[in-house]
Amino acid sequence: MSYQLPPVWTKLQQHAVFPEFNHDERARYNFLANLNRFVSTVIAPGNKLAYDRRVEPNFKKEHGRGFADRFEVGEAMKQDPVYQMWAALRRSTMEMRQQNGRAVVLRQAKQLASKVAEELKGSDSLQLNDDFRVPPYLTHVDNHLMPGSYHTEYFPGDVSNAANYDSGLFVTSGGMLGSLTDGGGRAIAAWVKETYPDFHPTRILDIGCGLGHNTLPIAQAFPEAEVIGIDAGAPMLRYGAARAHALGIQNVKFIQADAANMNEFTDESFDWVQTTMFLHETGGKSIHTIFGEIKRVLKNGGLNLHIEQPQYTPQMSMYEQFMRDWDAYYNAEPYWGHMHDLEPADLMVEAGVPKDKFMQVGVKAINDLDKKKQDGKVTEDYGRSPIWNVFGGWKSAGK
Amino acid sequence: MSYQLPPVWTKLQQHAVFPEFNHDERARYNFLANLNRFVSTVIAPGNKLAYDRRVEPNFKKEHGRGFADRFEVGEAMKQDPVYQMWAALRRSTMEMRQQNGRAVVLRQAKQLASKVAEELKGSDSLQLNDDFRVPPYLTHVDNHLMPGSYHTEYFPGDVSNAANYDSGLFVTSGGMLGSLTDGGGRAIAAWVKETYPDFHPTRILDIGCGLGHNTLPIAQAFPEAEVIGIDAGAPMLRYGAARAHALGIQNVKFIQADAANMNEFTDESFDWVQTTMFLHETGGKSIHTIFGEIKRVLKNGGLNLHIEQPQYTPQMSMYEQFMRDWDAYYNAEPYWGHMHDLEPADLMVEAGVPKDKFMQVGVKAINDLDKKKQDGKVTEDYGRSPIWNVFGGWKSAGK
Amino acid sequence: MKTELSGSHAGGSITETSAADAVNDIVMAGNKSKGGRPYFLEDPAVERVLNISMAIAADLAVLHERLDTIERLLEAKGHLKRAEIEAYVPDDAAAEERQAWHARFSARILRIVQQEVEAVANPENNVPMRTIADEINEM
Amino acid sequence: MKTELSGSHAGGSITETSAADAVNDIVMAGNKSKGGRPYFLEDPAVERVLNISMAIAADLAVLHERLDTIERLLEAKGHLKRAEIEAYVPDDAAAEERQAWHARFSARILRIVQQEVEAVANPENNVPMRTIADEINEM
Repeated sequence: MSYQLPPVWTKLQQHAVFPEFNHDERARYNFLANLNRFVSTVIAPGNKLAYDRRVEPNFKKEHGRGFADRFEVGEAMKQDPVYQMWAALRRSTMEMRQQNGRAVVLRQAKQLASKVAEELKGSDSLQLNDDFRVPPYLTHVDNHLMPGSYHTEYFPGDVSNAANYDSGLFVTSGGMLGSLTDGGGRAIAAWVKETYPDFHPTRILDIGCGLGHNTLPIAQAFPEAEVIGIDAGAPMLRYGAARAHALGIQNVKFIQADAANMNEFTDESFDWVQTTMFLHETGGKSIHTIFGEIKRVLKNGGLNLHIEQPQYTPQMSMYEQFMRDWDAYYNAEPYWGHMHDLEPADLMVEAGVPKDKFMQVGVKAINDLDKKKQDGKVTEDYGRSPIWNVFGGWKSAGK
Repeated sequence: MSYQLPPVWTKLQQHAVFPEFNHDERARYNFLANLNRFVSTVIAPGNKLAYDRRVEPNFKKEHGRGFADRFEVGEAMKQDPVYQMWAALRRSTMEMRQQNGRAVVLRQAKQLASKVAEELKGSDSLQLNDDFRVPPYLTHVDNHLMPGSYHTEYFPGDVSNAANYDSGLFVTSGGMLGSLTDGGGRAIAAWVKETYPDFHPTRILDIGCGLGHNTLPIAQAFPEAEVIGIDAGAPMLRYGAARAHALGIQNVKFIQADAANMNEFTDESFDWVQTTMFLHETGGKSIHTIFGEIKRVLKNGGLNLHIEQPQYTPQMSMYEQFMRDWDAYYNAEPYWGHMHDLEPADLMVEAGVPKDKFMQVGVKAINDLDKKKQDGKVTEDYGRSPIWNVFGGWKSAGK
Repeated sequence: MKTELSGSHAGGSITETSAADAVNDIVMAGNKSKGGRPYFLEDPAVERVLNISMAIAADLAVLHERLDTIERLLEAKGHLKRAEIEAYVPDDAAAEERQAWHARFSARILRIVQQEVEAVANPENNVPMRTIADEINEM
Repeated sequence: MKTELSGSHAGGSITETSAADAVNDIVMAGNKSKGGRPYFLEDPAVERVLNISMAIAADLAVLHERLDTIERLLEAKGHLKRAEIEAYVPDDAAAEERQAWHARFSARILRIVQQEVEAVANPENNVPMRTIADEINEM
């Protein structure tokens, strides 16, 4: 059998505040991971075939020209039965994943909240803010089709949505992010250590840290540093702090803060500001305020990096833009498309990184699972593969 | 979990002539009861939402007026996708229930017939009539989508349809009628005893008694009385008589008779004439003949009561009329709608109850299941909830 | 902080807000996310049925995995070898019972199609219920 | 009394009247009731598929309940604890086998979609059979 199987869900590392899964709940996720694998490796390639062999040729025949943009591609693809079926199935698997995960965490919501509270007893690693206002770009959408998104709590102290997120990403990603879903954080930490062996940050800020799955590897890679993760979602922070504590990681704090108004932090107080898969979940005005805030809190000469999906450039085919845009509309990541139209180098200028110092590299998730689960050709599953674009740079050393 | 679960099917009381259910047949009914519960509590409320938020507003916008009657409501609702899906599912569960129940009883039809014959050996509680003609309103339709309705027998002595009815109502009603499906009879018997403590009937007639599930509680509540149940369906009567015998109830007879022509009974020979969920399964001409016959056989000063669904009155919203009418068309109760348009007080006059003596009360099923299965808010499931309208009165004491 | 305890995701019922101590996990697990749901197939009803079918498939796979677990545990305890299951051949009586199960299963899943055939076979039993209602009103 | 032994409900086959001693329960269980069946979805074919799916769902639930019974009986007899089932984590070899089952299951249920993709990939294998018939007639 040359077909590559995803790892079983039990390879996901269970920490002290992890929700309990019964046998069938685990099996349900195994089914979904396998279904996703089949859909992305056997069915999804039909989209490109349909595009190449009939959608694009038919459009050219009818209009006497090629597609003008990814939206025209979308309108044409919507008529194609292979695309229709793939899209219907993909949406269905994402919705099932949410239902399945929520069914697990909601039935034990009270116990989870207690476990988290117990874990955090006497700890100062969590700082929630009673007056916090969740930014409108978050309340406006349920990212990844997760009802209630990151910020909703169903009762005081609730961590349901965070626990759901923690336990399900392994499925969506087919285990490619590793047993702690930290492949992105591991990759960036390794890349920084290897590329800048003399960089010894003492204070690191991870903006939009969520439950900290990508923050912890950075804290582990830089044990001398104080690492601060900020997020808008109280359930994520609460669960993230407890999870970090349960995993024995001490040099990380979880603070409820608005990336566009980080008045918790003084000017030039961080050596490194990181975001991981965060920018595409902000908003078109806020993103610029956020970059201004990054500039303010980042030390002169400090490092600023962003892990994102590839930007849409004129070099990227319109078909690929359309496929990458899919999640924007159909996986409830609505700012994804607009954000990937921006020029990252311009954003970095706003963060104080001169245009000629802008850098951009590709990184691949580092995961700790069996070697054979990582090897082999990864079928491009636009926006889902564990391969990202990292852009950023070093802030000017000051005047 | 605040979701209310229906009781398992094995809570239904198994008497000596009850059909044997194997493990999977029982499980199939458990599935259906739960499916019905979910459809009626989570999906069905969508109908009212759709009606309030789009169906009625759109109709008003288009026609410049509100709905004229429940039929217009129906035509408009038919276009709504939430209603469409709910209705498709509801119809599907009802048909599945029939298929599942028939599969059980038909595979043991001969054994059931033998058991019933054995039970009735030496008993005079069953009187079938060789020359009986089933009224046309019964042969014209398969009530409740039960193929063959109450009267069809697949071979002489057959009780299949009665056994199917007996074993499946528990599922359709979510157990709300109790372990002997007798919640309606229990309710009326209790109400009569409490309301009229000095009423000591010696002869009671239950018209359209079916398999006697609502007749027996009356016989039990009035052990001094002779209770006679009549019905058109030989399988129902046969099975009902055997069932009563098996349950040890002695003061009840099952007689095959036509309610519109009860020449078996002399004038003014009953103290109490009862019907339970019967009138809406008659016909538009017959119902009046039946009320005339009730007047004839009921003693002067006797009691006449009818358990029915609520009548459609101008006070009932057209939406509710439409929903209550649903079973008329889609659960094969075609006279339901016409019957509920009648004025009950007028019918009672035909039975000899003066208009000023007409009475009408609401009663709720009394069932013997766990307290917690009965409590809590009952979601209105039009025409299915164990809450009925009772109307009737005392016949004039004579000239 | 301002907790968002209201809204469509907070309640067990579809429109109500539930009390904090009454998380109706059965209903809330399936809450809808914000944003109009896109339908990709031309008839949304088809996509709804597809989604129902995929959910059934999911639980069929779950049941298979559960049985696999039981088999492996029984084997580890020496109660039953999986090879015995694979090697099992029913005797005639068992074969008959099993075939009858399959026949009844086919009858259950194709019930509606059978009834369509009966509707053609017996057109007199195929009168619209509205017509029957009016006819019965004259009976 | 006049028994109604004829008509659509009396026979095992769809149009025949059965002998009284031959109740064909498998077919008769699914008999259609009188009256035209209402279809609520715009395309009746979709509603037929829905009904088939719901019947499959029913038997999946039945199978689940059966397995639950078996588990409880095995536990009562001391052969297998249900907690062991819940705690079971497959070793690598078992995990691989189970994942392979899931992969093959996905392949089975999505076969028709896979074949649609193949039809696009290999248009030469997508010629109408009528055309092929005529071509073969020339071979």
